[in-house]
Amino acid sequence: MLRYTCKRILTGILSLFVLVTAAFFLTRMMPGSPFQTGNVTESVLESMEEEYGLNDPPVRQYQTYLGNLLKGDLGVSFKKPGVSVSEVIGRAWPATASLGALAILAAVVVGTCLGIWQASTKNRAVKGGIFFGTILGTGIPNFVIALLLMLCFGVKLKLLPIAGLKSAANYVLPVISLAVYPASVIARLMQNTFREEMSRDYVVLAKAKGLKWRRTAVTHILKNAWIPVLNYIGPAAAFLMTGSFVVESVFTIPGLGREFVNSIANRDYTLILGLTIFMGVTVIVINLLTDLLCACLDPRVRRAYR
Amino acid sequence: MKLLSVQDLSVQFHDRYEGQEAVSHVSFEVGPGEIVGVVGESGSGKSTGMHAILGLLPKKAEITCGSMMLEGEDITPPGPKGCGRQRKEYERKMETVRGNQIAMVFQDPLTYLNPTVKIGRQITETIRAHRKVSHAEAKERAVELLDMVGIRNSTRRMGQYPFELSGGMRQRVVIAIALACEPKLLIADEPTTALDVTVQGQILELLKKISVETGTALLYVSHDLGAVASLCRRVLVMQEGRLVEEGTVEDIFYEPKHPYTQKLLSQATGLLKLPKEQHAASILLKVEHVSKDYFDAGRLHKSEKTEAVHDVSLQIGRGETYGLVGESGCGKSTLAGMVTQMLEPTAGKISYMGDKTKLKYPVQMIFQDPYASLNPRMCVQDILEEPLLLNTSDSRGERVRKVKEMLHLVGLKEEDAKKFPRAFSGGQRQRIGIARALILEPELLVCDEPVSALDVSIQEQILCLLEEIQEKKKLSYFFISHDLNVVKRISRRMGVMYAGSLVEAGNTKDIYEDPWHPYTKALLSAVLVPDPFKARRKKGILHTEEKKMEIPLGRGCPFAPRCGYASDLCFAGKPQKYQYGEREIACFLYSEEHAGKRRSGLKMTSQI
Amino acid sequence: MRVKYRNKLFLSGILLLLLLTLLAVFVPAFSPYSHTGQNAEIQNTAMSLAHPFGTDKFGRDIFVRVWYGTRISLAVGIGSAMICGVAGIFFGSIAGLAGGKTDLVLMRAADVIDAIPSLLYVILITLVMGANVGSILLGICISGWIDLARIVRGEVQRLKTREFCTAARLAGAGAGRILLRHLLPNAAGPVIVNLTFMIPKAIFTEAFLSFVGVGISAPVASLGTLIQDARSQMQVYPSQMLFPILVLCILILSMNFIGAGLEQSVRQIEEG
Amino acid sequence: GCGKQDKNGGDGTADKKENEKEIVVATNSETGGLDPAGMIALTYLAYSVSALDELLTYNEAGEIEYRAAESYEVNDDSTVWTFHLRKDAGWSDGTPVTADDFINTMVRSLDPKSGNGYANYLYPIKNAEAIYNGEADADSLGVKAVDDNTLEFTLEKPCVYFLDLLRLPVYTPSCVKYADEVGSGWDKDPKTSVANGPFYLDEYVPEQYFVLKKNEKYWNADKVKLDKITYRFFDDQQSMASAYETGEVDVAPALLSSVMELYEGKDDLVITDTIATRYIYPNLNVKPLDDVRVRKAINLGINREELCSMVGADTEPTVNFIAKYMKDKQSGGYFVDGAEPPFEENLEEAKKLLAEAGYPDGKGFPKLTYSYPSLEMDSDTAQVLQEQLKKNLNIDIELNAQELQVNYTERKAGNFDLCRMNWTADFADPYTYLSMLLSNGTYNCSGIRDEKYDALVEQSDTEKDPVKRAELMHQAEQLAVGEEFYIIPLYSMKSCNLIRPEIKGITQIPATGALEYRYAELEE
Ligand SMILES: Nc1ncnc2c1ncn2[C@@H]1O[C@H](COP(=O)(O)OP(=O)(O)OP(=O)(O)O)[C@@H](O)[C@H]1O
Ligand SMILES: Nc1ncnc2c1ncn2[C@@H]1O[C@H](COP(=O)(O)OP(=O)(O)OP(=O)(O)O)[C@@H](O)[C@H]1O
Ligand SMILES: [Mg+2]
Ligand SMILES: [Mg+2]
Repeated sequence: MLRYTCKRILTGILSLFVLVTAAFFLTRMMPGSPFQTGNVTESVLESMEEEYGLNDPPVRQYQTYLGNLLKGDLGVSFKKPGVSVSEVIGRAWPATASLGALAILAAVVVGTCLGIWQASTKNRAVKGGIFFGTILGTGIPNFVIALLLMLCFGVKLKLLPIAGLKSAANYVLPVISLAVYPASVIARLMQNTFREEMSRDYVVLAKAKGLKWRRTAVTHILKNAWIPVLNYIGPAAAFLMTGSFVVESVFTIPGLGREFVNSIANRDYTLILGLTIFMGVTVIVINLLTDLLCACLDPRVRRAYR
Repeated sequence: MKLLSVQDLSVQFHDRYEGQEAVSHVSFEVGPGEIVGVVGESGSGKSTGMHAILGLLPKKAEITCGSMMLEGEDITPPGPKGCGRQRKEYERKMETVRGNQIAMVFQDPLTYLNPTVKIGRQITETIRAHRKVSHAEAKERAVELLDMVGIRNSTRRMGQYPFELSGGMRQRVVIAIALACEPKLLIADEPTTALDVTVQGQILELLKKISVETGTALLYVSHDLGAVASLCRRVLVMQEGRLVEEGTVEDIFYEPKHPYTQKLLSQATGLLKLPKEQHAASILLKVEHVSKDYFDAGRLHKSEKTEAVHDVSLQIGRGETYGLVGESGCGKSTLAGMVTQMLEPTAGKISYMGDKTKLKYPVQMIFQDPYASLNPRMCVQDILEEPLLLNTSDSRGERVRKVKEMLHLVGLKEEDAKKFPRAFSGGQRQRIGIARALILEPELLVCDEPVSALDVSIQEQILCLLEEIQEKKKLSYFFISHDLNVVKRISRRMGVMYAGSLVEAGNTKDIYEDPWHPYTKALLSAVLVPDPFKARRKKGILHTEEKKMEIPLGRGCPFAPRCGYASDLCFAGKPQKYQYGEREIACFLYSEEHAGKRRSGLKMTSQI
Repeated sequence: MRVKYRNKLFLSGILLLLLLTLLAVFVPAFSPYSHTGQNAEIQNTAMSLAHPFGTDKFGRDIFVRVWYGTRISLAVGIGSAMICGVAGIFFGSIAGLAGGKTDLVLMRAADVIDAIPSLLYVILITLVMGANVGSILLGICISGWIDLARIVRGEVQRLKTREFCTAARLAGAGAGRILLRHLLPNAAGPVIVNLTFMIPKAIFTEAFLSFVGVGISAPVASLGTLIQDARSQMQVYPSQMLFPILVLCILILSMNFIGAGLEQSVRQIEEG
Repeated sequence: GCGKQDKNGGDGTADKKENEKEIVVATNSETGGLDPAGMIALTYLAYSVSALDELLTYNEAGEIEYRAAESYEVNDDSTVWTFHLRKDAGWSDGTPVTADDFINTMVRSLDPKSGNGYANYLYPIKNAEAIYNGEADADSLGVKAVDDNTLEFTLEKPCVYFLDLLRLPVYTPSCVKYADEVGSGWDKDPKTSVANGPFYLDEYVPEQYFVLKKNEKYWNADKVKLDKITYRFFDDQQSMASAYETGEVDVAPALLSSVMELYEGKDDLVITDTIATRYIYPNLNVKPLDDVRVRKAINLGINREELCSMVGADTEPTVNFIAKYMKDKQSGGYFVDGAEPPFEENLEEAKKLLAEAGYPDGKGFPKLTYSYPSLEMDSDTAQVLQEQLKKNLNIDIELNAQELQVNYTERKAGNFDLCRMNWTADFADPYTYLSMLLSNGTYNCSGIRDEKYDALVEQSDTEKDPVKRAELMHQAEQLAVGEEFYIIPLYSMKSCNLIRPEIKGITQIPATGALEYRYAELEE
């Protein structure tokens, strides 16, 4: 297991390198210049590009970038004078991470509960209700949910604030809009696997042992049912932790997603790269964790890893 | 007062024909401390009936029951028209009954153990569900239980997952779980089918002991009449869902009234006949010095090695049946896996006919675990058709015909072809597995406990079928079983395995008449005969207390700790294989120096 | 895998989808209005007989536009689900079956592709190929298959140690057959669920692109862009936003019905 | 009633004293720094309005309002301008404002590395252009601090609109003590970012908000009624409007036109004029746009009334290049009203012209591409134009929505057939428009080379008689728009703002039409 983990970390670093390379050249392939804002003269443009080393051949730029990266230096933003990329990330990440973490937590808790409830209840109304609820949850686009929530609870009822992330109340709407989709997906996956696991024989043994239904569900069925669900949660968490542009922009939250889309729009190369690398690391780390967690839950998978 | 009384129990599955209930109007009683045997052919509703007592049947099963009383307490399950509240109440009541007052040992060990939960946990949680004890105490009790059911190294085993144990070990874990809370009634649904005789003996002994000491009553479901004869006082005989006969052991065994019971008994004794003459023309399979190591999924620290098979050599001739016996966990299935080339040997070589020509069809195998070896998403027709589809150029019609024929041969109905594995009883599934392996008529067929889940009548039928096909098509069988009767019945030559090594090999007849190796002796002496008188008289098997000294891996004779004849030599080094005519043996008792004492030319006989 | 076509959910899903598809095909073809035709006299009108969904601020008939948009959303959703589904199952099962180095390489490659935010791809591709259905499909599919691949891989890994796979191998089944007949049917539940999620996801992604400004270019509109365009007027003319949302929801509902129906019949088959 | 919303927690500021008068203003999301010599973007513009005092400015009535300066003198040929700074003016940390502070900004802006896009507005000053191009020494700049309170500009040539330029960032002061370098971060640090205006920077939270507090040391502090202005960043106008509705902001400027309908008849809605024109550059290097008849046909063939009715209630059709709402200081009316409109829409004529050019009823007219940034308003405009040109002239155009950055770059490189353009006045003189079409103009990217036009503009540049000058400028516009049809003017815009009715005294900056809050009041 330890060896496997080390191996995974090493390959993770390798894939990170590939990621940096790919991202670097991808960003340079985009047309448009970071310094072109519409009221800038040719000479300014040139001197700025000179200043930031954009006139060098791309391979040279790449070498310099990689060299700096190895020193842990992500460079300075092209569009925010005097602000380093790490500063931007350091500023945006807490907002995104806190939202993302809350959302994924809410999604997992609500999704799992609904899924189990739907799978184990005999009440047809509850079953159908959850079924339709989850289908709706996966059927309405993210930004529509965000807008509707904002309209309803913010603008019309004036119950909750809709902009920024100052107080706890600010978190409610964005977290809901972020969590609805993953929660519905988790509920459906969970319902599906849970039902499948419920018909397994080991559940009969657990029952025969006199375990309470709830206990059986938690220690036996859930453990098995979690595995496919976990395979979804991993990427979903990675996605949420790297920021959702839509929700962040609707609720005016200074997070990574918004930063990223803006940086692309601004062609702020260092910032795009820095954010991509950061998101890449997050994705890779979360995938690693998911795999390890799967291996933890399922000894058969663990065995396959050696 | 009776411990358990069941009146008029019927169970019907929706998808069965009208009027053909899986269990139909069954009534019986069990007294405190009484051991009652339940026998009957496979699919006769034994398991279903037992499940019904504990309320474990799936929702689609319709249970109707006059009354069911446990020590005067009403545990009648609500009928199909019972309302939700009744059901809830029943479930609540049963939570305290299950595992605590009535415990159950299931037929199939792998699927009944949760694959992702450590077995230690699966035992302790039972204890903690009913007793207010700490984790540590529960653990202690679990270790004790594992020791009791004869699992060595119990502390280490506690941390393992079900798939890391052999079939027999899993079965013993299930028994340990059932015994955890010292229930008043233990329902054992074929608890020893997956076990070799020595362990079976131990388990039977254990069950008997528990029953005597704690006054636990026992409902013992089995098709092994020998075991029933030795263990039970009273016997219920079931056929097609009905209770056809009931009486004391003696009554049933000596004066069976119902024709079905009579047939059953005659077949059981019929098993004792000898195999037809087999002619091994040329060598088909050659196994040379193969070993197989498993690496335990250890935690973060160094992984541990299990030597499942150690330096085994054997040969199987064309048209011959080679039997392999040995206690559970000794590496039989692993060896079978290597013979079928599903597992890669760590060392050694396996070759077919000197590898000069390829086999016409691949080696086929009948799997030990009938539940896990059938794809739940394929219907029987598809399962049976697959080998044909892949290896022959038969037309679809031809294949359907062959499948039909095969189903018929193994005693299943034509309509079963459209059903999915879930709808079959254990024995029926086993027969599907057999049908799948036979349908290709391969040159070599590996049978890993092919009849362990079957009742004697079907057993006999299957064995006859195997012989018949062998005669016609000159097939070779590598026949694995822990049932010595079965091996004796079918194989001409056999090997005895212990802890990964082949300890004795030779002609089946010779070995049965004159076992040499101490382990073989122990095995044979443990065989139960379907005769209550003889069976009961039989002394407990030669149980030398296991010497608690652990032998270092790879050093010493593996049997030494259990062997009554072990000397220091046995602990110091592994005995070689000594060959005397057709007999091969790995025991120092038969080493050169022992043998050398005798004048050459003298016939070697048992040294003990 | 034989599907029971009698399954109610599946059937209603198919019927709904069929209905939507028919509407999407025939309404723009036979309507007296075109999806681009403007009319300054009937800006922002409410529902009427002539314009069942009203008109937008250009005086265009929303009814026609919605069904035209359904065409595009359907194309993007189903197209990408198909491409991603095939790719995901293919790579996931190869990684799961082969294990070891192949698995490592494939999954790490997937990590890299996945780690680069898809927006980057889409922007690049739309810049190179123009903002049309094809480039959006391509952009979505570059990284869209990865989730499914992970799920398939996990399931295959879990299932391939089961004994029935060994049995099939013994019967001479090759990796392909084991995969198709034994592993995938048993993994069908999660895979189908995931596939049905993929369609809405693609439709959402396409809508999201218009949110960022790199979506399908006007005056052609998908359901997503219609919703997005109506956003600025949502408080004044909520119906302009409501109708595309409604159709989108029904569309996705039908997909989900089909998925859930398939799932149910798979389970029914298994339970016999 | 602006402290009330605090219960929502939406307000960006932490502590708040009783009776503190505060307004929360929504502003576009953060771009650029606050250094007047650095890369200028929206954030600076919002900040400088309340925090920096330029030398002098024009008020809404077109009168001069002295700010950092208390008087000025100019020599006869308008080449030497001397400004006398207020003696009592100080930075918010107490440092007096000196002439050097103004020179500081100018010198730093003239370093191309600063990335300042307004440096070319310093070119009227002697040697500025040479310094910028590295051909002259920074010391030779024609600005002199005669003493601490006297600032003297020496110009290259007469410049009649010089006073109008003074509100541009490059002419505002930056404190010598702190403002050392562009990009050093001094501008967003409340400790070093001092202000000489009525408010100073108290807190700056990137991407979220910044807080301005009343500058008690301001020379005109008595007139300043607010204690605090909080600017909150918003990504889009939709969110701003919503935040206004939930009470999280008190002022939401420059909203979408749909709020007009939503707030019709309510006091909150304040419509202001924006000094801007949206127009299209036809690329003169592309056939058939090199033919003046074709350009004219397109110009005459567009129905601007209909266009505006569809694009939004905040647009007003215009056929002028110079912004419709730009005031003429002389007459006090709108400048463009001083002459006949350059042309009138006429469909018949357009069709005839098109036929003359060889495309009767649009036959054989090649498919042109219209490039525009993918903003809602431009996208709407494009769709209407496409439809109109098809319907009116049977001309097909292809729409090419581009990301903003791409649009800028492609436009600059001249890679387009038709390209949308928008120009918001930098200063309150028509020259800001006319200079765009000069042969050497920075924004002239469609290949306009017209010596006659260049000469006319040149002439107006030095003409000191306002009436004659206006005449010249009208002529120039008539030439470029009404005769040669170098551009296709579409509409000018109004701005919809939501302002709490209890806030009074918000004024407008004449040059751009932007709101100014320095003398705003909060009524109880
Ligand atoms: N879940 C089920 N659905 C439908 N039919 C079932 C189901 N389980 C069992 N049956 C049917 O009920 C009958 C009795 O099955 P049961 O498992 O009780 O047999 P058994 O006596 O235990 O046989 P064996 O000795 O082979 O285990 C069989 O014919 C079987 O086909
Ligand atoms: N996959 C595995 N990983 C680790 N150890 C294994 C594995 N499979 C089997 N073993 C170990 O190898 C040994 C031999 O197992 P095997 O299944 O061959 O026994 P068996 O003779 O078939 O027993 P039974 O009769 O009970 O089926 C056991 O100790 C078992 O714990
Ligand atoms: Mg059974
Ligand atoms: Mg075995």
